[in-house]
Amino acid sequence: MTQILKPVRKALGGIHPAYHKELARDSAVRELTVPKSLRVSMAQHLGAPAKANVKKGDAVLRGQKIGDAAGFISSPVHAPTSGKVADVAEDITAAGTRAQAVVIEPDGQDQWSPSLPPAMKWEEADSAALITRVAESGIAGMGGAGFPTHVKLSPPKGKTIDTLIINGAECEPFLTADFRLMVEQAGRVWTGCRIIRKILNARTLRVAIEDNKPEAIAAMEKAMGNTEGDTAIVVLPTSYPQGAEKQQIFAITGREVPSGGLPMDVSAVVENVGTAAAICDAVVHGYPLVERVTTVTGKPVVQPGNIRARLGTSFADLVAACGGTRGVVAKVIAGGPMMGLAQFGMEVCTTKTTSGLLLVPPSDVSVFESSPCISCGRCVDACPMRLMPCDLSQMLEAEDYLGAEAMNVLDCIECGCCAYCCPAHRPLVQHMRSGKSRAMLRRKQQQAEKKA
Amino acid sequence: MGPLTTALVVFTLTGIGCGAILAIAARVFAVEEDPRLAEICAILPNGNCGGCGWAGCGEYAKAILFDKAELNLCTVGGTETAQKLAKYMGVTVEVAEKKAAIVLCRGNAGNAPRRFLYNGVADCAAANAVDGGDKICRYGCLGYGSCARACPVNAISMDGNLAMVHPELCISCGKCVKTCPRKLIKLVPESRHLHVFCSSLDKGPIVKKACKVGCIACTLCTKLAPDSAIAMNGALAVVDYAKPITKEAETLVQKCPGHCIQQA
Amino acid sequence: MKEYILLIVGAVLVNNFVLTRFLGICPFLGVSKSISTAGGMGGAVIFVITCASGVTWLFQRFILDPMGLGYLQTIAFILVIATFVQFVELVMKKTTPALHRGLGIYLPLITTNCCVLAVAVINIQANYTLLQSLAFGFGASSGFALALIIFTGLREKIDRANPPQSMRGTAIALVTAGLLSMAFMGFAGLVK
Amino acid sequence: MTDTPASAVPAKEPLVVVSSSPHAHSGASIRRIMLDVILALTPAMVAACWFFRWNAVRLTVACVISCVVAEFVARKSMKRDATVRDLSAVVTGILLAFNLPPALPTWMAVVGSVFAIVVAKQLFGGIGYNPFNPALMGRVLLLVSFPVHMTTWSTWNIPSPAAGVDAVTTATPLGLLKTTLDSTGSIPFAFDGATAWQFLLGARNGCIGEVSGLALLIGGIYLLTRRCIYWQVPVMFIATVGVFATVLQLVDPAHNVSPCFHILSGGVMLGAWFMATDMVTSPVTKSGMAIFGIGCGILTVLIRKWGGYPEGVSFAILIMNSITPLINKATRPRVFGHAIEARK
Repeated sequence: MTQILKPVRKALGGIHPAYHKELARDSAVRELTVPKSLRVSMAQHLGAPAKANVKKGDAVLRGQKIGDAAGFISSPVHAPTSGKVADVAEDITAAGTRAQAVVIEPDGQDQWSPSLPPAMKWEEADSAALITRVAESGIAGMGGAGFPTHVKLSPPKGKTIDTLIINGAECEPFLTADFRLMVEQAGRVWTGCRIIRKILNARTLRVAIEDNKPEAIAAMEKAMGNTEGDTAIVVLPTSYPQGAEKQQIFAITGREVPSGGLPMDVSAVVENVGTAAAICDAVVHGYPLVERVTTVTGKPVVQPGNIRARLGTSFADLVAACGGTRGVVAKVIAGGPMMGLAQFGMEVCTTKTTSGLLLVPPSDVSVFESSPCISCGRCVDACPMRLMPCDLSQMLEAEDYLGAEAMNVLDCIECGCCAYCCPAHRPLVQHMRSGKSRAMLRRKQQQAEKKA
Repeated sequence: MGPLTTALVVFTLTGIGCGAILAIAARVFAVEEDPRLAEICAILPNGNCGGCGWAGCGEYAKAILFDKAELNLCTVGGTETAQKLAKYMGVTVEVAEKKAAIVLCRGNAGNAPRRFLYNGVADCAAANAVDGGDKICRYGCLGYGSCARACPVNAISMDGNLAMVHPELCISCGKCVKTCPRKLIKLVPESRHLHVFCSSLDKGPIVKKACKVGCIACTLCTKLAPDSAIAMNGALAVVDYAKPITKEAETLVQKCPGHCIQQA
Repeated sequence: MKEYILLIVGAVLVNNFVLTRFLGICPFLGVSKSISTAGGMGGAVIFVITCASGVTWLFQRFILDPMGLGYLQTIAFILVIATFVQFVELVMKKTTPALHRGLGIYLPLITTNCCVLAVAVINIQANYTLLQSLAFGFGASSGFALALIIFTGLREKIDRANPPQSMRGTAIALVTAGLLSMAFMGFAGLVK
Repeated sequence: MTDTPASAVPAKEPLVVVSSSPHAHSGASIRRIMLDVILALTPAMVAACWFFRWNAVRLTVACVISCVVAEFVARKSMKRDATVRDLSAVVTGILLAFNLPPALPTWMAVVGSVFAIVVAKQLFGGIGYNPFNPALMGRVLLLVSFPVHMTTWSTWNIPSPAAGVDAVTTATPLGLLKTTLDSTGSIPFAFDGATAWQFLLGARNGCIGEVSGLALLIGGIYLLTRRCIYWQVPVMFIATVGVFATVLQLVDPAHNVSPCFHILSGGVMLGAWFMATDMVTSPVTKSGMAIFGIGCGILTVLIRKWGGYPEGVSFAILIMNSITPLINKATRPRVFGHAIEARK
């Protein structure tokens, strides 16, 4: 039987927000019919956006590559369905920036491209071939950050990975996409886990799930069956941000990722369950990443649920598939309420990182005015990075960017715990962001000066 | 000896003694100093008022010499000292025409509508980072006044969500230019009054939707202006301040269909 | 021994030079911008005052008193203290240039810091012995350093505060110093 | 609520709100915290009204009204937005009143309130910016300005060393202890279990809000359960007073009273639960809070035992307030992932 373990370290800081997972947790994943138009952004991941290799008028087939990776930290993009390219134009992204997007008018055939790579026998393939397949399939971290997966899976020489953590914590309130995936398709997730483990040659494999998801734990346990090697499910106590990479590694292995470092600096890699499932598809069936499970939820949504949507589906289409809305929508959030990005409307389209779409009614939107810090210390207590958000935000308010950098503003993971519990309603995370961007800018300038 | 003589003798001897101690100490503990330091100190008023921001004239002299501090910070000495310092440091005082900052946008609350309600830090850079800023126009002034706060002489006022520079107060330090996240502020010769008050690189139809005052790239002005003193930069007309525009100015203002060419 | 400890505690807490006698306010406000400079200044003041109280005591005892020149005490002490501070500055410049740079103008200002003269004069007035003078000088200057360091911490908080325009800067710093001295009144009577 | 067709969702609706993450909030607010503090002070207020009747009502009402009015006028005259609604002025008013002797003239209470709000708080920019606890500043101002009025108490039955013969005094237990120790060198009363019980309930002389330890304890526990305060400050404060007093009694039992007396008399309970825990003027880190509590405890007993004033809680807290920024600096937590070498 599969071992079930407890975390070795207690979480640092953290909060217990209202989860509201009941809205969508019992709704099985639904397939969304291909909408009338798809706008596939080339900036689906962190790093350099892909370069479109099709032009207006071209015919594309499902799974055909329409954007080439632009460099190592980048990922290709594939056509989510068959049809005609209606336009290649600049489009707004969920982050508010602009990037090239390929607009596809589906032909309704949804025909797979004949040039898909063949299925692989992963047990026999070597890791280089597997990594190439992952890279070619355009897989990027599906937890939210969207770091190209092949980069994570190819540690530089001299770094060995001994622990692979599959992240099914889904600590963001409201979101249930990963939960449904584990419950319904545990087998796919488990195959993906084993493929990643093979690539990394990791001795230890841990599947991390929060204890508020017993069904997912049971499903994964069943799928994993009689495991071999050092494999276990780790049941994390429910708290936010348990799903954050550094915090999860700390909870499960007791290792602290050094400041400014990557998980591989402590010989660990964390992959989201969605990513594992996508890797399974790519390797076992040869399907590139053209769709994902996303949660459409919030009180104004008539039938909140989890939807398997093609990349490029607009948010409006997602909401329509869930029965539309009732009442006024005062806030549209791509992602969860803690780290999601607020949108100005529903024109933005689904990408590989869209873990959810949350609509908020006016009664739950707090339009606040912040007051001065009353040094209550709640943010210091809640910060999982052990920063002092209260001091940092006051420094940044006074535009003391150097002082903030000296107090490690760059270590902030923007999880939002501080702002969540601040009784003065201070926009702490926003302060941190501006401090971080200033600090990054200054470092870049310094490096440029050094070179010159 | 009378008391007066005693006092005199004692104090003379003490004075000599103290002087001797210091003289010897100065020899023994001598530190080689940059001779220029003393010379810069000589130029400064030596009132040690601290008005420059350093603790005394000596510190300011050090800052000038080693940290490239600005030369015009001495409030007591004023311009005279600044000029002397410039001469000593071998910096040629620029005789270029005085420049003033100008905000090349007229998208105030009435002209440029918003696309969402922003709730957060009232700072332009921060607002710009939240879903790309709350104005429909992605090039226009956000109106959160970061430039006004950066201005050391309070020459920028916020007028209906739009920054306005008062050229008579501007000292053309360029701090606002660096602060503006949308790079709307330019330093232009003070004598020039005709500007294209738009910085949008978007095409005409998009600009029209975004703002009542905006360059729609009709290129009319480039034809009207003499010697291509206004040229197109993509979809935006830009004034070339090296070339004069005199009598055509009024026609330009009247003819501009986007109403963005105006006399300041 | 107990007598000396009481003397020092009294000078540090009960009759703190800055907070209850209001002496040495200039460096108190001037050097309270960063903890490291405040610490350096505190150290310098402790050193200067302790030594100066010894030197002036000796000067009074062996030169002024025998000569009957007690009435010239003030001038004589200023002369001695000035020489001493200049001497310390020269030594510091050579040996610890970083600290010298940090203290900047305030080191020469110790010369005119009324604390130094006050300690010297009080030593004579209270008929302290040489050892008592040294202890009192040490206590008084430690009190100055303590107040300076506490105030530097507060200063950081005040600098981020939001007083009305007319109260910014030194004005609010002085108000804070006043409140701090009210808090220190709690030590009154600690040493009888 | 009416259902709208999905197609009508985006454009026609009023503008949506866009802000930086997080989009969820715990619902905590300064007003809610202050409300909790006021609720927590209610038992003590009831006790005050029971013991001091009209005087307690008079002082509390005078202080609260003058604090609120002072806050309102100060904000108005500085042309800043009104902050009366956050209730912090009300809390300051109640706490100041609780720190006054019952017979204090009303006008003095008003002077203290105005000083607390205007000088100790609004001059620094209002709530969040004040380095010292305003209520305590108000009390200390009154104490140094009107020492006679501030030390005039009502009458109280002294538990006599010779059982059964009670005497009546107009001093507080601490004041009586100090004066008797100074003049005769002996402890004026026996402090046994019954007296301790009497002290806990509040049948003794003192400021109107500080007499009933039990009522204050109930309020403090309420604040703890509401997570308005952390346990470090009050527990460490009271524990330090207890330990210090125990040590003193062990060393010299003839001139020192039991630690129980020190904890239950004077303003220790009020100070530890309500004044030292003032968020603005106490440290933000937990270790800092513990240091703060220990410092308050040590200074309190130090001043009580050797100082000129019989009671040292106010001064102790104010002195610790002044070094709060330094404590914050010294107890800054080690940031996650720092001081660890990257594995090569």
